[in-house]
Amino acid sequence: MQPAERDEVEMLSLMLLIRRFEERASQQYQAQKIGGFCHLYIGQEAVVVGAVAATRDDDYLITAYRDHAHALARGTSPDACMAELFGKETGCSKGLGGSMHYFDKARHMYGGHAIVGAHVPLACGLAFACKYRKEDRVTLCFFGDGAINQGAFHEALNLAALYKLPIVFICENNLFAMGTSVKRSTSLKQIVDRAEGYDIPGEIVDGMNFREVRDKLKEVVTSIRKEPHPAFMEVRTYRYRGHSMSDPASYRTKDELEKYRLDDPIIRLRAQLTREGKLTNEQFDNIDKQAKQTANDSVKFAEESPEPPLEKLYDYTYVS
Amino acid sequence: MQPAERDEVEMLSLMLLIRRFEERASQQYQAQKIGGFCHLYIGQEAVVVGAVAATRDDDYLITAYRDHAHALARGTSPDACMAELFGKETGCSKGLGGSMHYFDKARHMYGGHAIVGAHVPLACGLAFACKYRKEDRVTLCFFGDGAINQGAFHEALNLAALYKLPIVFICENNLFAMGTSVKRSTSLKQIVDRAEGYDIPGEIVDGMNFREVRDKLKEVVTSIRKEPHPAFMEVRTYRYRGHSMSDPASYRTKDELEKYRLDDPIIRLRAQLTREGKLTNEQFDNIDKQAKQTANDSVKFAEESPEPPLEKLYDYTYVS
Amino acid sequence: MIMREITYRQALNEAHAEELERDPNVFLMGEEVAEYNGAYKVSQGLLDRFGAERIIDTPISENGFAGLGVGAAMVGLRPIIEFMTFSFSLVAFDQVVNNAPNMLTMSGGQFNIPITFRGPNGPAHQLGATHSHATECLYANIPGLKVCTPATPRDAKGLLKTAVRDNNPVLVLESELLYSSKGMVEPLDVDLTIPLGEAEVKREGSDVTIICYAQTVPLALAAAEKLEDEDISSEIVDLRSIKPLDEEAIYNSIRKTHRVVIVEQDRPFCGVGAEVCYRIQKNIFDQLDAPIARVSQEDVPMPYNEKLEKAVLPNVDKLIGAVKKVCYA
Amino acid sequence: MIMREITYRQALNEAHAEELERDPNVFLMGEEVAEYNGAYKVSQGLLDRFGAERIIDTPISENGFAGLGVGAAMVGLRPIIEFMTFSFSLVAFDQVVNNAPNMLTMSGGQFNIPITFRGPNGPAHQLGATHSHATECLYANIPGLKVCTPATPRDAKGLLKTAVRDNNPVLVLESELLYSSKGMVEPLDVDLTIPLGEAEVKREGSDVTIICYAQTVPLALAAAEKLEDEDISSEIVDLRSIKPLDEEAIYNSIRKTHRVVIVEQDRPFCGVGAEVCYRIQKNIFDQLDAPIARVSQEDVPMPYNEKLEKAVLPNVDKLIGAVKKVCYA
Ligand SMILES: Cc1ncc(C[n+]2csc(CCOP(=O)(O)OP(=O)(O)O)c2C)c(N)n1
Ligand SMILES: Cc1ncc(C[n+]2csc(CCOP(=O)(O)OP(=O)(O)O)c2C)c(N)n1
Ligand SMILES: [Mg+2]
Ligand SMILES: [Mg+2]
Repeated sequence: MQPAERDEVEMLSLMLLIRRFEERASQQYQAQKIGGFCHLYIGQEAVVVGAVAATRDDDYLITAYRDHAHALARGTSPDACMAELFGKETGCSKGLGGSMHYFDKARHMYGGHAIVGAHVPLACGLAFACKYRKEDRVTLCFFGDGAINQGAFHEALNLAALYKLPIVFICENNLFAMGTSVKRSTSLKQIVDRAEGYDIPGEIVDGMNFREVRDKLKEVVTSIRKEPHPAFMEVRTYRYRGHSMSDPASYRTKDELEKYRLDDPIIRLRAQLTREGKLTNEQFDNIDKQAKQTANDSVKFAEESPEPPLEKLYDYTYVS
Repeated sequence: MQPAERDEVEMLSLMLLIRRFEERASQQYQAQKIGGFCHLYIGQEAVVVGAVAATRDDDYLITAYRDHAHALARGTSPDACMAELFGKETGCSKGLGGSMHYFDKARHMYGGHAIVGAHVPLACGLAFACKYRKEDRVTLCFFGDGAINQGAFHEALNLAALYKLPIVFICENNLFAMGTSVKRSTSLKQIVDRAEGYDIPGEIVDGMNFREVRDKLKEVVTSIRKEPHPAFMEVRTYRYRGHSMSDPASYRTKDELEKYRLDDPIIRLRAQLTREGKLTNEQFDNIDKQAKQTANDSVKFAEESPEPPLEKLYDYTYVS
Repeated sequence: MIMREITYRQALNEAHAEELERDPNVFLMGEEVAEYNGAYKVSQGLLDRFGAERIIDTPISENGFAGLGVGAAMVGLRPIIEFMTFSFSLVAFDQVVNNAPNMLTMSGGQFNIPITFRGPNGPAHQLGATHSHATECLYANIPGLKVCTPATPRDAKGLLKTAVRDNNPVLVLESELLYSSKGMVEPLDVDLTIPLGEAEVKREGSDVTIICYAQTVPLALAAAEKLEDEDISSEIVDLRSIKPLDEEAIYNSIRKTHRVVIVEQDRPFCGVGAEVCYRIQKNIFDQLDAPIARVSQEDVPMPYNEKLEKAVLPNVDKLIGAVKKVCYA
Repeated sequence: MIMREITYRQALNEAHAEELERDPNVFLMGEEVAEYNGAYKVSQGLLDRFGAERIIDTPISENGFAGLGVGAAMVGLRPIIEFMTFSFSLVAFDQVVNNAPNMLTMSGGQFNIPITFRGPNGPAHQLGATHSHATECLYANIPGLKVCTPATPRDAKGLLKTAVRDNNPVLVLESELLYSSKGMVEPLDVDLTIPLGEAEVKREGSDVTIICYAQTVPLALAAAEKLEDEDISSEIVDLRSIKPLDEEAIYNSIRKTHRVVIVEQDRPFCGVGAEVCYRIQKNIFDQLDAPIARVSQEDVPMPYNEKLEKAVLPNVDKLIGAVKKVCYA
C-alpha cells in the first residue's frame, strides 16, 4: 500500500496551522496560561510536514520535546494540543504531559520525550516491533542536533543497524542546542558523517524546502519497505524563536535570523505553488485566515475545558 | 624528552613474564586461592608491551578489567600483582580491588575498571588534566571490541575530539566480547571506521606483532606531543583463553585458536630477534626460566602476605 | 499433585519457556542470552526452542536495549530484558526509571509498558565495588515500577511468570548465589503464578518477626534454627515483593511477636529496611515492645577481599545478635 | 561584620568565583555554563573572569563529562561538574555512583576523587515526570558520596565552598525554586565555609521537631508561623547535609519536643525521611511520645497539570496536618 500523493496545498495549510497554533501558544505562555517548558518549532515546519507527506498514517512517529508540530502534522486536533498546554483534561495527554509530552496513540504518535536522546532507543523498539510482526511500517524518529552526542543515540544507531530495523533517523539540525552551536558540540564537519560510523546510509536535506524533504524521504521509505534497514537524514533547518520560551537567543545575530527568515518554508512552498498556478493569493489568505481561526478556537476550547480531577491523581501510576 | 629506545630483549622478557604470571594465576584460581572474576590476557601480550615500548613512564595508562598485563608492563611488581589476586594487603590495590582493579599511582597506572566502557570518559579526564596543566604526556586508553557499543565510549570520543585531548584510544580487538563476535555486536566492517564519525584519525595494527604496535604507536604519540589531539587504534589480537576463568569458550573452533597460536606474539618476537642474532636459544631459555621463577615467587609472596585487617574496613570510604 | 525438586535457575528457565510458549508477544533480549545460553545459563535451550527472532543477543548496550524494550512495549510486545547483572542496569538507569514508569502518566494513560527487567541483583562473591550493587531500594523509590525479589525456586518461577503478564514495568531481582539452590515446585502442567505484593511466612514463630527477602531468606531461616536452640521462636516473613509491599502480612506477624528485625541485602542509607521500619512504626507503633532493628550491608563500597566482603554483608551472627537485642530490650 | 542580603543564585556564583580564584586546580564544566552564563545564570560572568580553559561548555553528554571530571580528579584537579538539573544526572548515574565513590576502595586508598557535582534538584514548577526528580535518597544510598542540600543563600555559599575543598565526591543539590530567594550572607572578604554534616536549627521551639531540608525549609518555616497561632511551638531542624547526617542535632531537638515530623522533597518509598525515621526510633525510641510522621511526595510520577502537581508535593497544609496529628496523638 503506497500513500496517495498528499495534496500540496493541504500540506501548506498544515504548515500554516502549525505556525499559527504556536504563535497563539506563545502568547498564551506569556499570559501565563501555560506552564513548564515550552519549545516552539516556528521555522522548522517543512521538516515534519514533509516527512508526513512522504509516509503513511500508520507509520510510527516519535520525537523529542519540540513536538507540537509533530502531533498536529499527524492530525491530532489543535484543540487537544492547546488544551494539553493548558494542562486540561481534554488535552492529548490529558493535561498530565504538557508541552513536552504530546502523545496520540490512535495516530501512531508515540511522544513527545524530554530527556535528550533517550527516545532514540524507544524508536528502535517501535521499529523492532514492526519487524517482529512482519509489518511494513516505517518508524520516523526525530531528534535535534544536540541529541547526537548522547550515549543513548549511539547505542540505538548501532542496534538499528545490527538488527536491520525499518527506521529513519531524522536529525532536525537547527544549528543550535540551546545556546550551543553544532560546531561547539560536535567534532564533525557535518552531522550526517556520523551515520557512516554505523554503516547506515545518510543524506543531507534542505529542511526549509518542503518538497525536498518529502521527495528524499519518499525514496528512503520506499527502499525500507522493500527490505527493512535504517537510514539517516540530516535535515538542515532553523528555529526562529529562542530554545524555549525563556531564552532570548542572544547567542546568534539578527542577520543570521533574517537570512533564514527569507528562506521561510511557508513562503517558499507558497511561491512554488503560486508560480505553478496551483494557488492564488486569495486562496492563500483564506487558508491563513482559517489557520488563525482554528488556532484561536483552540485557545477558547482549552480555556473552557475542565482540569483533570484531583481524584485521578493515582490512576496513572499503574494499570491493572 | 623522548624515551630511550627500550631494549627489545627486555620487552620480550616482559611479555614472557606476563604470560608466566597469568599461567600461575590461572592455576591458583583453579586451586581457589583467587576469587571473583579473573580475565587472562594470554595471547594479547604484544599489545600493551608494544604500547609501553612506544611511550614514556610518565604517560598515563588506563584500561578495563583484563588488566594484569597493563600493570606488569608498567613495572608494578609481580608480587604486588599476585597478592592482589589473593586479596592480600600487599596487593597493588591492598587486596580491595582484585583482578579487575589493579591500580598503581606511582607508575601512572589508573586502573583496572570493570564496567564496560565506563573508563573511557575517565581517560578523557586524565588527558584533559594534562592539557589543562600544559604537560606533554599522552594518555593511553585501552578497551575491548565490546566496549565500543557503550554510550560512554561514544560520548568520550566526541569530547576528546572536541577538546583536542592528547589521548590514544586503543581498541584491543580480540574478536570477541564474551561469546559475542564483533560481527554480531557491531554494525561495521571494521571497528576503526567508527573513529571517522568523530573526525579522529584511526589505524589498524597487527596486535600479534610487537614491533608493529610499537612503531605505529610511536608515530602517533610523537604527533600528539607536538600538538595535542586524539587518535584511535584498532589493534587486532586474540585471547587464547576463555573470556574469564569460568568460560569454556565453546563459541569458537579449535582451528581458529590454533591459527592464532601459530602467530603467537612471543614466538614471533623471539624469532625476529634470533634471526637478527640478538638472542640465542640459551638466552631465551634463561629469560623464560627467570619469568617462571618470578611468577612462582609471586605466588609464594602472595600466600605468605597478610590479609587486610578487619578494622580497616571503614578506612576507604572517605578521606579527610 | 507431585511437587518436583528443581533449581532456582531451572525454575526461571521454565518460567521463560512457558510464557514464550503462551504469548507470541513475549521475547527475551539481553547480552549472551541466545547463543551462549545466558551468562548464568538461565536461558539455556531457549534459542533452540524459540528461534533467533524471539531470543535475541545484544551488544553491550544496556541503555540502548532497555530502551528498545520499552519502545516495543509501547506497541504491545511484552519484552523480557535481561541485565547480565543489575549492577549493569546502572548504565541504563535513565531508561528504567524514566521511560518505563513515566510513560503512562506522561501520555495521560495511553501507553502502559508491559516490560520485565530481570537478572541477578545484589552482592555475589568477591565481585568488588562495581559489580555488587543491590539496587532494590533505588528502583523501589520510583513510582510506576514494581519490584520483586524471589528467594526460592517456586517464588522465582511464579513471580517471573506474573511479572511477564503484568501490564506494568516489573523488575525481577534474582540472586546469583541462589541460582543453584533447590526447592520444591509444582509440576510442569501447573500454570504457577504468584501475585506481586504478597509476602509469605516462610516459618512460623512467636517471639520475634524477622523480615527478609532474596538472599537474606536462607540466612534468616538459618538464624531461626540457631535461635530455636536458645528458645527464641522466630517468625520469618519473606517479603517476596518490595513494591508493592505487603504491609498487612508484616503487621499480622508483629501483632503476634511485638518485636522486629529487618534483614536486608542492600545498603543501609535509605534502604528497603528504612521504609519498612517507617511504615511499621507509623501504623502499629503501639504494638512494638522494642525499637525496630535492621541488619544490612555496612555503608562502604564492597571490597574484593573475602574476609572484608563477609564483614560488609549481613550474616547469621549479625542477625542473631540483632534478634537477641530486640528480644532482651 | 555587616551582612549583605543576596540571592541564593548570587551566593552560588560567589562561591564559584572564590574557589576558582583560590585554587588553580578548580574548574567548572557543564552544559551552557560558559558562553550562555548558565541555564539558570549561576555561572554568570565566570567565563569572562576565568577564561575558556577553566569555564567549559560541553555537549549534551552528561555521562561523558561527569566521567571526564572523575578522571581529572584522579590526578588532582578539582572539577565542579554542573548538571543542568539533577534529573539529567540519571543518564550519568553510573559515573556518579560507580567511578566517583568506589575509586578510593578499588584502588586500595590510592585515588580519592575531589569532585563536586552540582545543580538544581527536585521538582520545580510543572516540569513533568522526567524533569522533576528528587535524587537525594538515590545518591545518599551510595557509600563514598556526600550529599548536601542548601536551603538559604548563606548555606548555599558555605556548603558549596566546603564541597569544592572536600577531598571526596560531594553532591550539592540546589533548588531551582530557591535561586531567586534572598538571605543574609557574610561580606565578601569573609571566607565562608559551612561543614558538611552539620544541621542547623532554623527556628527554636518546644512542642514538635520538624526536620526539613532544601525546598521544605521555607515550607516548614511558614507552617511554624501558622502553628504558632494555634499555640504549637515548632523547632525547625534543617538537615543541610543528607550524608553525613547530623544525628546529634536531630536527637537533641527531639529530647526537647518528643514529637517529630519529617518533611522531605523526595518520593516516599526509601526516601530520606525513612532513613531519618529509622535512626530516631533506633537510637531514642524512648523519647518518642508519638509515631514519627513524614510528609513527602505522593508516590506517583509527576503530572504536568499545576493543580495535580501541587497535590503531589508536600505543602504547608499537609505539614500542619501531620504536626497536629503527632501533637494530639
Ligand atoms: C539528558 C538531557 N540533558 C540536558 C537536557 C536539557 N536540554 C533540553 S533541550 C536541550 C538542547 C537540545 O538541543 P537539540 O537536540 O539540538 O534540539 P532542539 O532544541 O534544537 O530542537 C537541552 C540541553 C535534557 N532535556 N536532557
Ligand atoms: C556495562 C557492562 N555490561 C556488561 C558487563 C559484563 N561484561 C564484562 S566483560 C564483557 C565483554 C567485554 O568484551 P570486550 O570489550 O571485547 O573485552 P574483552 O573481554 O574481549 O577484553 C561483558 C559483557 C560489564 N562488565 N559492564
Ligand atoms: Mg538543535
Ligand atoms: Mg573483546
